[in-house]
Amino acid sequence: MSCTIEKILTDARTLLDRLRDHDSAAESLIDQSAALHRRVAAMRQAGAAGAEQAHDEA
Amino acid sequence: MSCTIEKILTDARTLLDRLRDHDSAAESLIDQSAALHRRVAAMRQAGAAGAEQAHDEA
Amino acid sequence: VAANTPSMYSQELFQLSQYLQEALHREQMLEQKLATLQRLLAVTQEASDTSWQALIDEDRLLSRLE
Amino acid sequence: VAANTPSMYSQELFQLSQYLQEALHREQMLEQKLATLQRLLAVTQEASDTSWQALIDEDRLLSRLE
Repeated sequence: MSCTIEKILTDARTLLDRLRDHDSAAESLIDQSAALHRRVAAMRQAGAAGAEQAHDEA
Repeated sequence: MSCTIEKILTDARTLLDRLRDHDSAAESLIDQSAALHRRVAAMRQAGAAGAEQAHDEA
Repeated sequence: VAANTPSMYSQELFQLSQYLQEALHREQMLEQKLATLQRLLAVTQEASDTSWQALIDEDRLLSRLE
Repeated sequence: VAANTPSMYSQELFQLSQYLQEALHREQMLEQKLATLQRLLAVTQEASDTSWQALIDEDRLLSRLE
């Protein structure tokens, strides 16, 4: 049975290590989606500026 | 010490329940980001169609 | 009670208890990040609405010129 | 060996072992979804490049007309 407790400890350690890695992966996902948000917001602003200028010239 | 093993079992069960909930949350995130991808792809297509038509009329 | 305590396990149980506490904490941190992602994706989708609507309006206008 | 086996714990240890196996499996499923999210966000960013470049080009053209 001592091999069972050892296996349990190993599994718990593995789980903890994976959770750390994937917590870190989630941090990268936040960076990615923040970059995408900036892109979409910039496109909205550029589109609005173009429309405003076209209106001014009309 | 039996209270320790009970606490450990409770913590393990809690961890498992939370992992299930958050796996489900991650599924929703996939749906959200797929919808965003469709939006951005549609904008690309609509923008290209408009540019093509303006070119044809020029 | 002392007779029921398998002292050769007390070190393992302590370690196990520590791992699980830390795993629960780390899992909560991960969950917070997923919540942040949900909000970011939502505001990004909203931020694209105006541009998308403008492209639809432009498309409708151009198709009337055909 | 049998003398070292605290049989009052064998049921708990079995249950614990089951929970951890299932938690590891579920965590792997979660990780797969995070990997999918990474790819989706990347293709979405790429899909916006053309539109973004067109807006920049249009903006430069319009500023020459001013």
